[in-house]
Amino acid sequence: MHHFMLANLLTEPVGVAHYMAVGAVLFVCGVLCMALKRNALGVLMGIELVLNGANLNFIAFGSRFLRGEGQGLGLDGPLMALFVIVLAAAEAAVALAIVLNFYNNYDSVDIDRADQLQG
Amino acid sequence: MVIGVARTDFEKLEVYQLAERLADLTWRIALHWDQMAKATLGGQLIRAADSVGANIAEGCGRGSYGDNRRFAKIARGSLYETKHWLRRAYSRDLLDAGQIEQLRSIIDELAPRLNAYIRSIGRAACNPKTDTTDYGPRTTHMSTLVDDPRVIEFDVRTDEMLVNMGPQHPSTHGVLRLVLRTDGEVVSEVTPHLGYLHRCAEKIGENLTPRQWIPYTDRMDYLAGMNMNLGWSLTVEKLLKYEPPEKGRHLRVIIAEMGRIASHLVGMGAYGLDLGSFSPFLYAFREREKILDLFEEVCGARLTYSYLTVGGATADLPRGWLQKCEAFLEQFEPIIAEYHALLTTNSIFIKRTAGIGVMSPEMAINFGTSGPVLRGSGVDHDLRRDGEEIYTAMYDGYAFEVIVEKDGHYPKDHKYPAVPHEAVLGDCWHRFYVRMLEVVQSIDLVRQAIDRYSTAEGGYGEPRKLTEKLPKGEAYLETESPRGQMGFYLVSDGSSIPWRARARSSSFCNLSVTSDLCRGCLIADIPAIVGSLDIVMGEIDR
Amino acid sequence: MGDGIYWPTFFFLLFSALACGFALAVVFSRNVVRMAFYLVMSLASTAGLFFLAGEDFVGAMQLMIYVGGTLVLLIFGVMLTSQKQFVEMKTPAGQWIVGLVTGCALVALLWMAAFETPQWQPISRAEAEAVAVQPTATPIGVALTNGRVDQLDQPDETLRGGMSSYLLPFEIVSVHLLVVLIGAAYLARAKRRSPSAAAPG
Amino acid sequence: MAEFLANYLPAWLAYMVAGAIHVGLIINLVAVGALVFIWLERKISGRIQDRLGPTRVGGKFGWLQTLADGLKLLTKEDLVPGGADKMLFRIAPYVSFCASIAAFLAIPFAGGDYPFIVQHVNTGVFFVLAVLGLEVFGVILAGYASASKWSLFGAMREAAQVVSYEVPLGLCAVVPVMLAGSLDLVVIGDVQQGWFTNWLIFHDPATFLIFWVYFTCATASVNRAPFDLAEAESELVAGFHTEYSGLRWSFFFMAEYGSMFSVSLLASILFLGGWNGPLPITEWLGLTAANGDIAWYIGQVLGVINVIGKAVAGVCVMMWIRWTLPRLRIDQVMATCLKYCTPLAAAFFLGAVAWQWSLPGRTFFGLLESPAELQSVSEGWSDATAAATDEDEPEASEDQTVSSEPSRKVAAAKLTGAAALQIASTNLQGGK
Repeated sequence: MHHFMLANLLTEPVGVAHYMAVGAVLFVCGVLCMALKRNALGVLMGIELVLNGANLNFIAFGSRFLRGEGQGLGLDGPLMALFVIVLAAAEAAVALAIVLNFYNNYDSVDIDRADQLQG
Repeated sequence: MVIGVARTDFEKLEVYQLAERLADLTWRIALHWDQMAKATLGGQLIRAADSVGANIAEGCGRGSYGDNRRFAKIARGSLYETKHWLRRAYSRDLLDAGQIEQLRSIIDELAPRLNAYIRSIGRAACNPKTDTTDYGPRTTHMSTLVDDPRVIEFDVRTDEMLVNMGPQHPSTHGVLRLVLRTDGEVVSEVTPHLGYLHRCAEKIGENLTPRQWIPYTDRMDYLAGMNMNLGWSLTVEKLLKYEPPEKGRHLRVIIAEMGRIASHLVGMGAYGLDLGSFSPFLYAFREREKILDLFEEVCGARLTYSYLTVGGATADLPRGWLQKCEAFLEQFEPIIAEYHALLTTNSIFIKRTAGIGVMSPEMAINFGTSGPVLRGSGVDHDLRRDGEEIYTAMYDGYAFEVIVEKDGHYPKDHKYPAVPHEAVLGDCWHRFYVRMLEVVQSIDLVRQAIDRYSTAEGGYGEPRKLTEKLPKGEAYLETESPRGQMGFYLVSDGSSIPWRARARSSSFCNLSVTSDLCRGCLIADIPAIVGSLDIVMGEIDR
Repeated sequence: MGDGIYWPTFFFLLFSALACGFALAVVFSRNVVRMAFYLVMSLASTAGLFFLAGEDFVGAMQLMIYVGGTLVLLIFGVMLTSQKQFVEMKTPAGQWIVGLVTGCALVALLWMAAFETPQWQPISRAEAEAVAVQPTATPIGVALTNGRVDQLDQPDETLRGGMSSYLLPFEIVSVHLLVVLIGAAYLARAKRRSPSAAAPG
Repeated sequence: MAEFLANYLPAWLAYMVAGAIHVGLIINLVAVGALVFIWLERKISGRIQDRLGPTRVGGKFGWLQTLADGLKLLTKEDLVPGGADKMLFRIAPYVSFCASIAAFLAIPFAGGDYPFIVQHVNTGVFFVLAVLGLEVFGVILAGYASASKWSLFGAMREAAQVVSYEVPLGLCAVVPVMLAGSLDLVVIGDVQQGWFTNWLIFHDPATFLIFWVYFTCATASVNRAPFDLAEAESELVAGFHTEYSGLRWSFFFMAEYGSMFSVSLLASILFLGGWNGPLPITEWLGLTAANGDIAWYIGQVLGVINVIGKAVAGVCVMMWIRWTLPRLRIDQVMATCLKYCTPLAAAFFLGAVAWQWSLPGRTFFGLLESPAELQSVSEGWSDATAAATDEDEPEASEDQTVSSEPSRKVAAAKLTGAAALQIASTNLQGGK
């Protein structure tokens, strides 16, 4: 690993890599939620975290403060982030609808019981 | 792949197990009934209960989802039929509390599960796996004994909740307790519970002489103590066959109508409070305070007067009182327009009250409601005109029209705000409106009475002695108190102390409509409806 | 001032610690309502990181839509389905171990990748301080309708033309949202309880 | 401020002190504001109801009544119900309070080149609305964590209501943004300088009408009567704060009064000229930066008084409404939002667009020319966009900037911070 990871923290600006590191933590937390939670809503929250981690990367690459003038993605970064946010909101609504329907039919939000499609 | 329907075993289905339990339980219950009940109700009940499980099983054995669903629906039909027979059994007193509880718990669990099962067929087929984990009984799903078509079912199913509104609640007017069964904001059932203010007033009445019991009548409808005094006094006078002198008669009209104004002012102000409008409450109390000042001058008390009494009143009106009273009326009358502006014709107020809690005239009569609640439904009945002779004699020669909507309009003796087009006869708005108009009418009556009183000759009446023996016999008299028909019943065995003293309260009957009026409304409508009935718990519990 | 504290970094550390901490709390919390709360906190801290990266608009968007809209939706869901047995659901220990090992490995990998790439190193402090503060909403608004302000100096004419605007995706997202809105309304529609199909058993 | 302090202190300390001072000022503003507003509410309600209100504590007008109440609340027992989720129950009031305070971060109290503002955010309107929307979380958490059915009802109502009302509220706030061409509250305030005829509420009939829609929605979004369903005392006992006592309860109250104040501040900046008085008095008296720092400072303080005065007036109107009207029912509140406020806001938004298009460069319902000062500020910008005459939608600055090649270049140059005001004022005049 390079020296800049922790060396001059507090006196030097952070870079894209630092944002990506935070994004990675959020992403992995989200994945873990999706994998480990039995509650369908927990899984939904995991998805939100994953999207959020990805968003952080878009922002980092688009920011002029992290990569310098003209180096980054420019406006693509924030715009992609915006689309992700908007779609995440839509996705949450749809996923919640699925969860509620599942709950209506099965009296449960335990996704381990949503196994009708397995052979 | 699709799960083979045929290979699933219905015994593992939880709905089936519940249905079995239900069938066996009904069998055991019906076994102990008498021959008549067995032959009529029992057979039907057991057949219906058995058919629930039978149809589930039969559906499971069929080859297709369509068949299965059809039979599951038949099972649901049978379940509803079972409910019907259970209701009959309940109404014919064939079930005891423990059995009801047992049945209720099974049906409460079975009904939603069966619904879920029907919905899952095709998606889940008959897969017992979807239904084997027992999470225990769910809170409460649907009311077992009350199935109301007005209850709205959403695709997003929510759980029902039992909520205790009261006895400590800002808008239950004292210590009323309402148990609400709600689904979200929608109320499916309201059960009023009474007794939190019970003080054995009637029993006490059997240990005191009639005049000594007067203070206890004050504490029944404590917002209209004068009218309560009057009711009891007239009842005793009816037994005594006593007729007060003319001056006393007009005095009573003045006091009773002033009491009506004071009481309706509270009703109006508190109703504003129920709907979230605080200021009219204080405006109403400001005016009421002036009436209480007048009463204080008359009898020394502001709330529990014990002024009107058997034989007349405890004292004559003080000198100069009539002028003060007239001055008050002069000042008060124009203010009513403000109340109309703040409440009656306020568009939010109309939105909250018009079309809410509509009570048809038949229903109002069937429930025995009275007073403004009855007249708000368009029933032309007022004891001041339609009551017994001994009471109506008091208002003899007075010009007044009963405040009720007749031929599509209210009396036109004054200028009243127009009835909004949203309002339906018998809704909260009309009950409130009737009260407001009665205030104006009472002002008129007081004015007439003041004129008569000041020209009348003779004394104001003579209070009876405490120990005076009552003639043997009984008397019952109803008077028009501000809240409606207030009846007192008195049985005497010839001693000075009544053998029985009973009160028939108007608020009690008026309150009894709540569970019918409130079904299917929103939580916010509960204070609106209960407030429009203008109940006083002291009178209900006595 | 050369080696004084660089405040954006300080706040970066603060917000990233909050974001990561609450994200971990989401993973390790068993109570679903608390999970929702931690998620709110994590998302709000991420919005703070967006502000720090100079993207106020996206940050405000994140607060408004993500934290405001999505989470309220989620909490609705939580409450609609919150019965005792669902509020806390346990995951078997075996899954935890496998999950955590995989997760840690993934984090390590991603961190390695992030920090090993020279282009993703931080710029110097002087450079960072020289970056002018610019409005963020206007360029985004322009990009969503007409063209890309940041590509005006693009020497390649064809490239500049190709990157002219996000109008089409913007419209697609609008239609998408409309569809979701209708879908949600359809989901929450009320129907009267149908009279029971009572057939003699 | 940090730069100023850095002359005397080490840089890190200077930043910290500056930060602490700002935070302290905001907290004081909210807390003292709440104290004053609660007192004011009592006085106003008292006067409305023919009473005197508080009269004893602290002298003739009961100045210190709220403080005395605050002391009482401090000493009350901090109860947590047995069945409650204790952690969430304890934290919920702070969530509400923090959201309410955070909104003040981006609200300017005086404009100009050096606005009185904690953090100049160039998407100020959006930021404030977003942060205010977070207040609902505290309420939801409180409602859920209280383990009381009344609280849960209150929380669900609040969630449904506040989330719905954000839509029309946002639509209303977009109109001044469009007219000023910026999301920056400082810019929006500054374009309204001069006579009251320049206030955006008087810009055209649509803005005049949409102000009332905004005020209605703002009242609803901060849960004030007739929309105070989350704490409807006649139905839900006390709604989401039924189970709260003492200091935690008072945090909810401070949050409520804080957000009342901030939506009123927003109204005064977006529609009512912000720190610009009805008459350009500061200009007449020469209280501008041109006449030295002291003059400028006095001018700014006058601006602060102006904006706070308007906001307090807004808060008083909310109180007046509260003590006059009955409460709506939840379905009626939602119907008001979805059936009336949202379509009205959208229609007035289109109306403002149409007005701006047909009568560019005019203010006060199109009766007056925009003042010369504002036009001169924007001359450079007008030149740049002169080429852009074949526009489809001339009202939006974005569209004008990049329609043709030469103007694109200039646009890019202009899009830096200082030019925002120019864009804005051009825009106010229609830009042609």
